[in-house]
Amino acid sequence: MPGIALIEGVTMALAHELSHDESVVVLGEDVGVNGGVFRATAGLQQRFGKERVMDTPLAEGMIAGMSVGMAAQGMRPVAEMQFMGFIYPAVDQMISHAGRLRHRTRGRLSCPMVLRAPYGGGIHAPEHHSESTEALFAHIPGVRVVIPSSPARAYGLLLAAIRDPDPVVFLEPKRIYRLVKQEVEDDGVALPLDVCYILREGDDVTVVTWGAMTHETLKAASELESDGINCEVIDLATISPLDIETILESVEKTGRLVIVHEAARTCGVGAEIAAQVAEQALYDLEAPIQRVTGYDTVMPLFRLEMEYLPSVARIKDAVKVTLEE
Amino acid sequence: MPGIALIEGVTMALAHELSHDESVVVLGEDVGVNGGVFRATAGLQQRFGKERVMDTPLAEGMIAGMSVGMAAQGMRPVAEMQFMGFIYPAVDQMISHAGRLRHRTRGRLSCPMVLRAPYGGGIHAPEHHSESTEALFAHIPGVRVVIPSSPARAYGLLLAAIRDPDPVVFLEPKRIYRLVKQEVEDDGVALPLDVCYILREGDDVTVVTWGAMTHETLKAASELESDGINCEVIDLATISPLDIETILESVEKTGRLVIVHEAARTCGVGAEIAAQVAEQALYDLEAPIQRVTGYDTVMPLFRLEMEYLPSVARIKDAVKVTLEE
Amino acid sequence: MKKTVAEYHIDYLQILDPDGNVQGELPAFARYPHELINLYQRMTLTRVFDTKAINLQRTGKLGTYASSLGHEAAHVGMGSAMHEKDVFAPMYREYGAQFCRGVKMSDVLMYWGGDERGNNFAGPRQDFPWCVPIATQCLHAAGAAMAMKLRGEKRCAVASIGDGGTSEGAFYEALNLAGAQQLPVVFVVVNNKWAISVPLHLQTAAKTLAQKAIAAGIPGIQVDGNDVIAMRATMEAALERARNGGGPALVEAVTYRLSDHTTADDATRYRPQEEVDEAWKVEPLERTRSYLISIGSWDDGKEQALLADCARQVDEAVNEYLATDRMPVTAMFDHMYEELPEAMQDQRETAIRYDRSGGHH
Amino acid sequence: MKKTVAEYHIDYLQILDPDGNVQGELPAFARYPHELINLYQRMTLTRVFDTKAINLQRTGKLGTYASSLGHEAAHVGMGSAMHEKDVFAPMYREYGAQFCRGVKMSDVLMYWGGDERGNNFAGPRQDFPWCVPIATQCLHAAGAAMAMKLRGEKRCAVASIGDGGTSEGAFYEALNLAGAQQLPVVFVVVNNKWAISVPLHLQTAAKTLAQKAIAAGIPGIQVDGNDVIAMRATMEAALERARNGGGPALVEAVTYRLSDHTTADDATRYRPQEEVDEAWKVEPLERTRSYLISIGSWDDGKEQALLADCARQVDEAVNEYLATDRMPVTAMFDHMYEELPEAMQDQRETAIRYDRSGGHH
Ligand SMILES: Cc1ncc(C[n+]2csc(CCOP(=O)(O)OP(=O)(O)O)c2C)c(N)n1
Ligand SMILES: Cc1ncc(C[n+]2csc(CCOP(=O)(O)OP(=O)(O)O)c2C)c(N)n1
Ligand SMILES: [Mg+2]
Ligand SMILES: [Mg+2]
Repeated sequence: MPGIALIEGVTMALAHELSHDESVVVLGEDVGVNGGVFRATAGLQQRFGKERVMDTPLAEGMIAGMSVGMAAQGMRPVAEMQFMGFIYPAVDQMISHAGRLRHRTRGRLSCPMVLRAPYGGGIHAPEHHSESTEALFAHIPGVRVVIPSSPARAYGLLLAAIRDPDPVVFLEPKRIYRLVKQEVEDDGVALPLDVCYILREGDDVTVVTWGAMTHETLKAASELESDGINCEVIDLATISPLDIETILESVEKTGRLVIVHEAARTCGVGAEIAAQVAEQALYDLEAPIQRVTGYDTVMPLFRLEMEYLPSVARIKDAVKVTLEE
Repeated sequence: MPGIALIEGVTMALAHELSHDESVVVLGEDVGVNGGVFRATAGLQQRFGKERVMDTPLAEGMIAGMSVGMAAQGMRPVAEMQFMGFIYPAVDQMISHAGRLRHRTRGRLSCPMVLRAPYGGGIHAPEHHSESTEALFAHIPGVRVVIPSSPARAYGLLLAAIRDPDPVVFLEPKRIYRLVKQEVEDDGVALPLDVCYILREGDDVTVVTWGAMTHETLKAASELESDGINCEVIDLATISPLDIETILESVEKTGRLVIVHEAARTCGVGAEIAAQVAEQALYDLEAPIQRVTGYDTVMPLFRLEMEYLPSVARIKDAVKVTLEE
Repeated sequence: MKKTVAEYHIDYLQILDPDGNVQGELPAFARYPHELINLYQRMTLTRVFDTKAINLQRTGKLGTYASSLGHEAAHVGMGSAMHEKDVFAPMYREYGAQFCRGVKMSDVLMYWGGDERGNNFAGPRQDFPWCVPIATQCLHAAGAAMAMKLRGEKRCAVASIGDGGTSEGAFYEALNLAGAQQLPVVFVVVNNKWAISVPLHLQTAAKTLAQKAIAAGIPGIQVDGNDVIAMRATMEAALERARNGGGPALVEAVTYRLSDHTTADDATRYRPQEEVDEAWKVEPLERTRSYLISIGSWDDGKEQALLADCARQVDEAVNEYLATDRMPVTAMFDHMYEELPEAMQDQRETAIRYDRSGGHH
Repeated sequence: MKKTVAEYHIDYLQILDPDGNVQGELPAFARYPHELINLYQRMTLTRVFDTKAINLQRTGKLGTYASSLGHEAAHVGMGSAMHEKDVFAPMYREYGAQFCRGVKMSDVLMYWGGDERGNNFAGPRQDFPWCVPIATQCLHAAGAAMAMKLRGEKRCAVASIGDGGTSEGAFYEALNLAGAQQLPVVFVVVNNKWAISVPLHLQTAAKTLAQKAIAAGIPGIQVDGNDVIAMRATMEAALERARNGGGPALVEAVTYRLSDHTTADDATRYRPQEEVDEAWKVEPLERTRSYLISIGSWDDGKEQALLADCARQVDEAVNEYLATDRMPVTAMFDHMYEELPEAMQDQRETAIRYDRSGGHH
């Protein structure tokens, strides 16, 4: 079995669900013949037809809103936002409807939709194409936010997201869409949502991260190993709701916490993790928490984007700082 | 001089700027003849005419986008969103344009606009009328978020927001629009942005809050005083960028921190404050930080809204918990 | 060289004029008096309910309430034309349409009384709940219609929206999608001339709201929204067409908001009384009654009996509403997700601990 | 009874047909050969620049680039009709229009080369920068026009948008606002038949995009967007009208995207080559050249000289671009606010500390 890349994990999950659940429909801009601008839906329209894999008019609010309507009718729309930078017209539908349809109708209607979007920097893309604003969605009640960081998790978590009876924002770290290949069986087995994945065990410092930053973090961790520092690297995977238990257990062991994300720092998801650890495990902490994040600036155009994104060097230094205390 | 209410502070500031700066224009839904659904713009159109105080078509994205366009032309639009629950169509313009126009043109164009919205619960309003989602805006680079909690601060901070050369989201706690009256001179003196206001000094516990929750918090603080507990109550006032120095100084003194906000807990602004204190003042903390917040649920319809909103009892208990350690 | 490449026109339909005279030919259903009586009864019930709801609000027994006064023909015309299996995505004041579909008066009261259970219609289980964020419901209707189309069902969706709502981008997006995909959906613009305090001419330069359909390449028609016969006939035709693969349509119902915007509004601040007086002259109930009387199908006795019956039904609904305890605090957490995430259990416990009702609802 | 209450039609204007023959009467400006030569030169420069930019991208010296191949007449027609004091809110490929306004070729390269300084036009200081979030620029143009109207200035704003962009709500909102407030703004829909891989018929059921204007109650006209004379004439008329209080307009320029969507796209995946071949037969440059030759104003020598001159100008721009060092890391913080908030100073220091260029740009 040849390995597949993260983006192929996405395609495989979509194909699997399209095959096995006729209520699943894939829709979005350019997802049809073109197979998506990143090719995440490559071949799907050819295989499942224009009604199951549908090119929509160009309007993200519309895509989200029609998905709510379809989901309320019992379908499982999996809608693509071409880039996270274009997801904002969909915010209204997500916060005003998707996240509350079940609640406000006391369970009469529900909204099993998935909103997929490639996100994050590092591929020298044009303006507005390198955004990481998962925190905005993590603050929306009733909406899950899920981010895979490997081909297997792309496959397993997307299956889970599509099958989840509630709305999921599924963000795909495009910088690692094709970074590594991994053998993933197309067995239709979903991975659990709402839990972190421990990517590497260690007992000196806990490093929590997600998306493309898992790779920078793992690189930092392996470099730190030569300095005799053992990092426990945790992939958050489900950004909201947060599996704080896994993180607390790890911090209880290590006494030190570094959080790495590429989104802007202020009110990023890192703040929530830091806050919960400070609230619930203050006495476990042997050093102040460190956040290694994007800056509170606009994501710059690509000549400077690598300066914006957390680097291995920054992550390593942050880990070391926590150990200096 | 008779006292004025918070909402009258808003009106007075708008009138003052309309009188003194001809680039200021007030616009929004029903802000004209009707003077706004809360009467924040009452009398302004009559006084300044239909071109300066303008009823727009019903479209929040449009209002934000046209404000960006006007601001780029050197005007100072002060746009009203009728309720914060209807602000979401404006998110795209705020994040994609308002917050970055200056940056992406290297200072060639700028965006001195204000987006005003009444926000928060507690007045038995219909669905979608009781939202507190300031955290979404606090995560947007280049956009200031300001919340007044008294008539004087409504006046002084709104003057500052209008005069600020960059975009400001100005959120008005409608629950206290008319709660107290205060003498405020119409002297055109702005209050500083980007700083907290200490509403009450104390050395046992620091309680940080903003908006309508300042009142619940002050009530809690005065009740706690009878128990011999002295709270220092800090009004955040500018939600973003954060004046963490004032908070750190206070925590250095008290060793204890309670954060109170009515927004949902996860990824709320309280998380950012807690994170920064945990990072920068870990060793000052004598007890875990407590957050007293709205729940990660939809803001319920009004029969239950008081159950959702932090109560004096919850605030008092949180303060006491920090003192038990 | 200039040449004309496309031509459009907008028609206006009125059958029952303000004096109750029939203009042109009656549609089939309207030739049966009992059908018209049924519509008249529904309109009357809606109005009696409306008066009562406003009273409840004034006496502190209901929250802010959006009156439907004057919209009865538009609403009942639309609702009565729908089939049970169709799906309705309303805004917030189309009670007349919703009652036709089985929504209960007590649901309306629960909703405006601050209780989510008002949205849990026992009746039309698939209808969308009231929708306050203006225009967003149009996309839901289009999405529901897309589901129907994909499944090959002979049903359709209906969304209603106000004149003010036609300024929102979501409205056009829905229309355009419906056209591009030829969805079985009908959009009804209830043009009551005002969006709170904003008159139509500040909202748009379009001469009619029906012509907004032209932008989407779909049929648009303007109807006298105070004429329940024209309204019902137009809707029936549009719905039948949609159900049978004929594609979407836009119906503009021209009516007038005779009341304040909601009970929280005071329209005298921005609207001349003369305009309201003029609008009363063309309101929907009287013309229907006149016509029914003219064909010998209605009289004072029937009117009195109807009013009494409506009052009784409304009272029952009010009593049901007033007798309903508030939900327990845990209701905030119920239905947030199919299953409450572990991460929220703590919060639920906090809510129980601080229950201000002390557990008594 | 049905009556027609509104009637509309959409005209299509073509003056120079694909063979370079004049249809109907020439507008005033087009009677001066030097004016037409000027337009032809601008179109040619734009195309030469385009070819070069694509090469730069292919050789790793430029990021993703959006070609303007085939749009030259639409863009130059629009840009040349504007006055300096007007304001342009472009999308991302209207170089032909922007060069008319003083934007430099090196600005375009800087922008697609990943450097914000490309947006800092030395030329049209008040023009909006390139706008990637589709349709949002329409509201900026409307807002700028509102500022002009309020100040009583005799200027106007122009926004351009693609066929795909007309599906976004923001587009309709801008049109509707412009109509309601009679703003001095002209919207140009550059209909190049494709939105990346999505053909027009999946985008909308509207027969023309010009008719979207009807929804807003403003004039709409369709123009042969490959005919620079028709384009320029239509824009001049619309702009003049707007500047003089006549209100907004919508111009649909029918053209074709002869290139891939951007250099990141491969149009052969979704578009038949025959369609592209057909489109080449009606492209804008050749017909203009044919006409100029037919009136004796152009010849091979002039063509060669022009191409050489264009190549020289483009090379200069490329050199200027390639010679520009990246900005220092602190540039991320510059211009975030007029003054950097205290709260961000730390972050700025971190960025300096971790500067991957080691301070060398
Ligand atoms: C997106 C949004 N913006 C603003 C509001 C506040 N609001 C409620 S009703 C209304 C006016 C609606 O007018 P119209 O669409 O004509 O409907 P009508 O109330 O007249 O039936 C406004 C502005 C809202 N509910 N949603
Ligand atoms: C809001 C938004 N959604 C999606 C995109 C991604 N995108 C870039 S160009 C494009 C197609 C635009 O087509 P059209 O409007 O016809 O303009 P053209 O590129 O053909 O000139 C899309 C979908 C975007 N830039 N902005
Ligand atoms: Mg209305
Ligand atoms: Mg196009």
